[in-house]
Amino acid sequence: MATAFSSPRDEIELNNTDPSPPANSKCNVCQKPASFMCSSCGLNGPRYCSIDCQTQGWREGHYRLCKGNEQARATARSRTPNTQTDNTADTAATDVDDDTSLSRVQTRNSGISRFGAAQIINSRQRRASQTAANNQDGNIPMVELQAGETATDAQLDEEEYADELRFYIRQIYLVIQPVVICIILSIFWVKVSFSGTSDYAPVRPSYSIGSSSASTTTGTSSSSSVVSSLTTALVIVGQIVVVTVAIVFFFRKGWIKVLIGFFMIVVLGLLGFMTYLLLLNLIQVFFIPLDYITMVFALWNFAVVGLISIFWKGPLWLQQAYLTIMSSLMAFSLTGLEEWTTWMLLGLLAIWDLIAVLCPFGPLRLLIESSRTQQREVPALLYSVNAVWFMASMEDHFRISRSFLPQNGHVIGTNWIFGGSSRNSSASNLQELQAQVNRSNAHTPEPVADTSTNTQFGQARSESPEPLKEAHTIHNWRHSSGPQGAVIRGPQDGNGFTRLRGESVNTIEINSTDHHLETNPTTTLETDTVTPNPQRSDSDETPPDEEDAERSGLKLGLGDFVFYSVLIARAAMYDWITTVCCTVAVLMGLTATIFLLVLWKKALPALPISIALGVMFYFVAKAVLVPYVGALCVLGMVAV
Amino acid sequence: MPSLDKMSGTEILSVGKKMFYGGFAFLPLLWLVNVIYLWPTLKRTDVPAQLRRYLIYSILGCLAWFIITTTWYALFVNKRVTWGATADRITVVIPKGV
Amino acid sequence: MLLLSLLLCLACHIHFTNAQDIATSLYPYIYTDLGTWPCVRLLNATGSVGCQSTSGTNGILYQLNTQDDIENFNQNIPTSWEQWVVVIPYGLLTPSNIQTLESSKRLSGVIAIINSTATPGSPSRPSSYSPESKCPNCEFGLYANDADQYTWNPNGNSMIYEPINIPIFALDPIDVLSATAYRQIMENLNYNIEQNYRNYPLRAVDFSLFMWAAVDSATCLRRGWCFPVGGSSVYSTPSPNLTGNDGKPIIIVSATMDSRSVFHDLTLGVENDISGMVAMFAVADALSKSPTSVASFPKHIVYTLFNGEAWGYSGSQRFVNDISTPFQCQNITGTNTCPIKGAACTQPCVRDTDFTNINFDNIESVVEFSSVAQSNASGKGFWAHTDDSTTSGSLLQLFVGQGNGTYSIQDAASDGVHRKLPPSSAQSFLKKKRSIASIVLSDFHTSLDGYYHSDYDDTLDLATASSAICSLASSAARSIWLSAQGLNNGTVPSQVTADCNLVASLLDCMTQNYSCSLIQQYYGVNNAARISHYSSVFSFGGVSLLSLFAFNFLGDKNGVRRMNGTSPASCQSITECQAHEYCIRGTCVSTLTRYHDAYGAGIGYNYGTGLFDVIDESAPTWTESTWNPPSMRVYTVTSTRHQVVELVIGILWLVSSIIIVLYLKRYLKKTLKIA
Amino acid sequence: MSLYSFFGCMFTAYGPLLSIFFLYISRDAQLVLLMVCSAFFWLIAILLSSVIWFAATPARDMNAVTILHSVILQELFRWALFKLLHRAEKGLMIVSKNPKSRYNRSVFAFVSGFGFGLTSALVTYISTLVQTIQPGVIMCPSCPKATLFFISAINTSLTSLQHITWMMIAFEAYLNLPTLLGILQGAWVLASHFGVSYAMLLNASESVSLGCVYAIVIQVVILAISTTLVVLNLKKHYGAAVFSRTQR
Repeated sequence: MATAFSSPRDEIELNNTDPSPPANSKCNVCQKPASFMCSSCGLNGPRYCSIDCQTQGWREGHYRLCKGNEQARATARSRTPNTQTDNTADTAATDVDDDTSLSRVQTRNSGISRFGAAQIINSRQRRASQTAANNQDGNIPMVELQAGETATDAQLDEEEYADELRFYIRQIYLVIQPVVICIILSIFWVKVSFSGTSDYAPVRPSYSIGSSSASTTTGTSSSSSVVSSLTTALVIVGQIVVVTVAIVFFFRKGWIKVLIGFFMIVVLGLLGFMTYLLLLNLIQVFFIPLDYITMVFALWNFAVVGLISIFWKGPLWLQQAYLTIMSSLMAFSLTGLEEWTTWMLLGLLAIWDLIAVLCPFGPLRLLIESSRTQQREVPALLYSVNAVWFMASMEDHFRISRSFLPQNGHVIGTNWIFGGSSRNSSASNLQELQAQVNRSNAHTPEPVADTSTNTQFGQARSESPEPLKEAHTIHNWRHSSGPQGAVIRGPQDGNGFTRLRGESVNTIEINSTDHHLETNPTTTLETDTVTPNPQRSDSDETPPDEEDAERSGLKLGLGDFVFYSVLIARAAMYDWITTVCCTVAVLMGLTATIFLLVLWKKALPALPISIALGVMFYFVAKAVLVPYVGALCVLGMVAV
Repeated sequence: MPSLDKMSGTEILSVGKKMFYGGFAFLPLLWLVNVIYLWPTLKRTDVPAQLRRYLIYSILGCLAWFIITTTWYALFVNKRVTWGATADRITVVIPKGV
Repeated sequence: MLLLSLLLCLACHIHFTNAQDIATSLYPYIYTDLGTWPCVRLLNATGSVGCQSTSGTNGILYQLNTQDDIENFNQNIPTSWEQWVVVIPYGLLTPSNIQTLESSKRLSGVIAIINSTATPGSPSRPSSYSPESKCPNCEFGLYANDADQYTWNPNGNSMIYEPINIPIFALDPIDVLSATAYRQIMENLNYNIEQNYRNYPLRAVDFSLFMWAAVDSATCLRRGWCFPVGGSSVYSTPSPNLTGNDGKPIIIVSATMDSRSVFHDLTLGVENDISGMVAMFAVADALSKSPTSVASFPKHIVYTLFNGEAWGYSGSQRFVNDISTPFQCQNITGTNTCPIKGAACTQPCVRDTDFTNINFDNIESVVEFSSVAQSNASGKGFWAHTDDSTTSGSLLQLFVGQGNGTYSIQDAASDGVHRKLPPSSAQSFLKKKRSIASIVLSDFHTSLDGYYHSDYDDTLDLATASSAICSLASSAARSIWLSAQGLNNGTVPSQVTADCNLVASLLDCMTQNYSCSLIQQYYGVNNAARISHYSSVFSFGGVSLLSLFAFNFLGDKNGVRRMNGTSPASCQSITECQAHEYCIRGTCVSTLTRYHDAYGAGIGYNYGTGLFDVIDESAPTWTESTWNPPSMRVYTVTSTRHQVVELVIGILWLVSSIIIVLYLKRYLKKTLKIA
Repeated sequence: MSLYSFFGCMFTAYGPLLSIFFLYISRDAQLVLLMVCSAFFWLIAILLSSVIWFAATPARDMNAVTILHSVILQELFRWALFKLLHRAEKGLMIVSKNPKSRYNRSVFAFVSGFGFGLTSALVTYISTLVQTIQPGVIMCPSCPKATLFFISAINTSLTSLQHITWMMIAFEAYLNLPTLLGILQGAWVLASHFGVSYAMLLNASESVSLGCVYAIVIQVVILAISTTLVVLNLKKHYGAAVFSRTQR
């Protein structure tokens, strides 16, 4: 879904393509006007007009002087011991007071990496021939130095690339955990309430252990009921579409409060009612005598506390527990649908997501546009093809401009599609430019990150739309890239949009203005390539915490959670083998993105893969694998 | 939702206070959350001292509710049969066979 | 890709609909489901009786043949931690035995074998086994308040009044299904015996017999989880113009339609209800052949077949109450919860109001046929029981006089001991009005039939029984013919004689072959060999097979055929006949033959809620619980020791692997700085 | 049966897998993803095999035939997985906790083998395992004193371990494939896989008494041989220092 972001980012690229190279700097090698600088040495390092000049200059001995090289090695060294990739590094950075070179290096790398994703890939491919040798055996700086050519680039590429991968792998992993929990929960609900003794199960298929097989009944009914179930599914999807459009409408109108109110009600109702239904199942299956007084009291507590902890404040684990339980509840209630309806619904929803996000007039896409043009926070609406989805990451809304990007398994898709498209669209030397500038910024002296001054400044600046727009998106972007998904945390409470944005902006503004003050000719470039600094600045001022990483992990969006859980709950209603198959399929869909990334440098959103694989596996397993296993493995006692 | 250590002591106090008063709406669970959520911050120096009082009150209220509900439920489960029709009326799902 | 997969799956799904999940496909390899006849839970005003168990009570099959086996069960079981399901002959199913077995804490279920014909050597039936109480239904009868009631059933062990918390199932190979169940159980039992109950794997059974109702009738009726025990009685009279104020005395000729036993599906009651019912049918047939129509006699004759009598005289008490209390119908339009379609009155909810024509005050005498099959051959002849020799003396004399040689009718009090009436519907009439002359004809003198309300009461010698019943019916018919004319003696026309072939075929139909030719004359029944004579649960407008037959038979005998010219008006269904006519045996018959509701007098229908509830705790309030379909299945089990060994192996395997992994991890960390 | 045998069978079948997963793999995101990927590959293999089985109606109850194509397909997908990982190896290397570790390749092989083993263990046994909660049992046809459930559990456990060793040997083999050594190793993997699968036909045979014992013995022997092979390979690569790791 998040692929929607390819568009804004593309445009930003284009915005920043035109600036003319700085006039007053000459290339160290060929004395032409230089547009590049040694990324490692930064502003006070040598300037070049082209890669060739730089490589020449490198050979001519800059590699001896180049600080970046040492620091790069330092990086390489300092990274190896710590397992927690960048987080621990940053904490280290903060423990060691401020501007020790270590902290700088660390944060720089982490900072660059997110941003540089696209370029790295491109430059990789461009330089495939050269780096091929180095890539084979890890990224040991010495080797590359001996290998000579573009040692710095290659090595930095390696690290940025590694950062990318580590970040995404970590994200996916963080996503997988709650997904698995949610799936297990839904399976449990299903197994319990369809154990036959409950009158309150959402639907009573003729499925019961031992007595009759589900397939016979559904099979007879399937051919006839396909049409009807299709219509049912269409109706449901239609409702979802309407809801989404309405949300977008509200959002464009700017009636955020309405939205929040609406979704609070939805959450309350969901927590209350769905839990009630589930409770009916449980107390009947387990013969629990329960009185209305106790139940109402318990439900009221459960629902209201859930609301508070999701929308306002509460321990993180509690919040995540609520979100997971809620999605499993949603999935459970969706198992009430007739089998074919479920499949149709899953397929249609996956398609609808793609449409809504990818096609130029998809509502979600429009939403992003408007969120950018109106500088209004999009609470991770992207998942919200349905209320639950939205609610899933409502707390975003009250957090400082936190992008939904990093929280979504599909981020990678975004980045790489972006990379690809920009590669095609803009001249490749633009990419080179970007890449260079990254590295250059890596070395810009650290700006004074004084929050108090920043705030007014930021708020003062925060009216100007144009840089704001960039700043804003960059900001998101930075978070999308922040290796630990770190966010600026500051004094804030429920309704602090402007303040939050003010902050989120001003950090950017500060940095960009730093460069202005430095009258750095490449300002325009830097305004969006500046990401490292705020990254560092806020990661300096605030120790990044695991919470945020996890939180971003959970942000896969309960939309996906519910999809997956519905799929697997439905599979669990048949047999354990189908359950296993569908689970593997779903996890694979999540993992596929990372592997496609590693392999072909491009990725697809995880959801359609998962759903498609899951549905396919379900039916193949149901029709063929289950009898196969029954005959060969269970009765034949052969463990293949 | 920022993590607590990013919040100033006064904010934490206000949160604790809000949760405490909110708990009076028959929300002992909120009290419990309040305690679990804010107790670790008591160690911090910048947190006002009243917070501790609020949290302790929350614990007490939570305990009181716990006792009340458990006693009521125990009473209900044991006396259900003898109460007859009225018990059936307030039972959500009458368990079969008992 | 998604669509593709969807289509693909659609295809394969539609083609391979025969797929089964593992559990289903594996099930037949592990379990054998058997047809079951459980003992179920019944409730009354004060509590619950009968069997119940939560699902999944299972145990290893174990055979107990004799009383000693039961006594020594606790010592003989090989292991003291397994659960056992004992297979015992039905005759040993007594409260004390069950208690003994349960006290061992190793009993999880009981299988009672009623007919063990298939296995020679197994113990034969005891001479008498009655699970009834020593004084059946006395608390609801005429003498409920008497100081010393006569115990009519001395060898009753009141098994059916025991609340039992273990499942008890019956085995009785009477048809194909039950024969397979019987064979299965026996084979597996013999396997266990060969293994000496020690060499595992052994064969085990598990039952599920889940009863919804609990506590007592009031509770379960309120929750809607039980229904009143009962059905529909049938009454019929040859006099079509019977009205309440014609001043003619009424002779009630009565019999009982239902019986009772531990296992309701097997309840037959050859002695207890069938013989009396057949006798009454024979009488009705004999009197219908009287040259001068009995309808013209100075007294009315009303035949009554009461249902639910085994449950505190439900049918007779309700009938008596209804005809003795003035009937006023308030038709509630709108919120009308009367389930009967086309009811004559919706509140009270009745099919018809014709019973109001029977004026209780006009009832002069009651003649009832109790068990008369002579199966227990205690001296040929019948006994006439009376409540009071003065009121019913003349009637008694009449009957004794009409008894003929082989099967004489003697006064039960002739031995000087006045035992009053045995358990009978007549008590209900006398309870209302003690001055009614009453006589209960039976083949027992001092104590009830040895198999009273027992599942053993299922066989009879057709020849002797039919001849006995035939002769009794003839003499009774003559007596009634006389008394209906107010005569004490005189010559009865020879036509008034019971048809012995009819009696024989009736007995055959009722006991073994319900779809016999006789019944086929009235309506089509197929493959209903042996029907249960348990009155089952009451439902408005519901009619059991027995009631249906009784209605048709009596209507046929007592009705008047409408003649189109010379030939009777033929019909296929009741729609082709006029109002108040029935289509019986293909002709339109107008008859005063009606059904009457029969359920516990202590239970009333609440027209507001549409539910039954208990209105009188002293009156009979029997209800039967709703239950999940009971199941019994046989399978193989391993010993608990075996299972524990498996568990230990698993834990060891797990722990060792954990240790290895941990060790390797530390090792690698230490030496290689990796992993 | 009862909960006793349920947990007994569960621990027996999944004990090693569980301990390896929770103590080693789950600590590293990358390994988890790698595991999922290889699990997916095994699943595809078995699905294809089952489709073939379904299509070949006459041969359905000939387990020997089924095993044939099932094993071949699994080996094919093992090779495909290797190809895939080989392409991705660079990326994997970078991402791994210690990019320059020489042992990564073995770790990858180990983890993907684990993925194979886990999925096969789940798919082939989990439904049987669920049955053990119910009271009834099936006795093993060849060993009437043991239950089918428990024997299958043992086989499952051993087979999952086999998969790990096979994967490690096979990756080694594919790496130096053109050489004779590689061919031999590959051949061993294929042969032993066939051997194990066919040996387990003894379980269900009424004719061979104590067939299940033979099957288990054969499995253990093969497992031992493969383990030693792995050890030799690792020794060759990393010297004696890593000798012990290969017992996994």
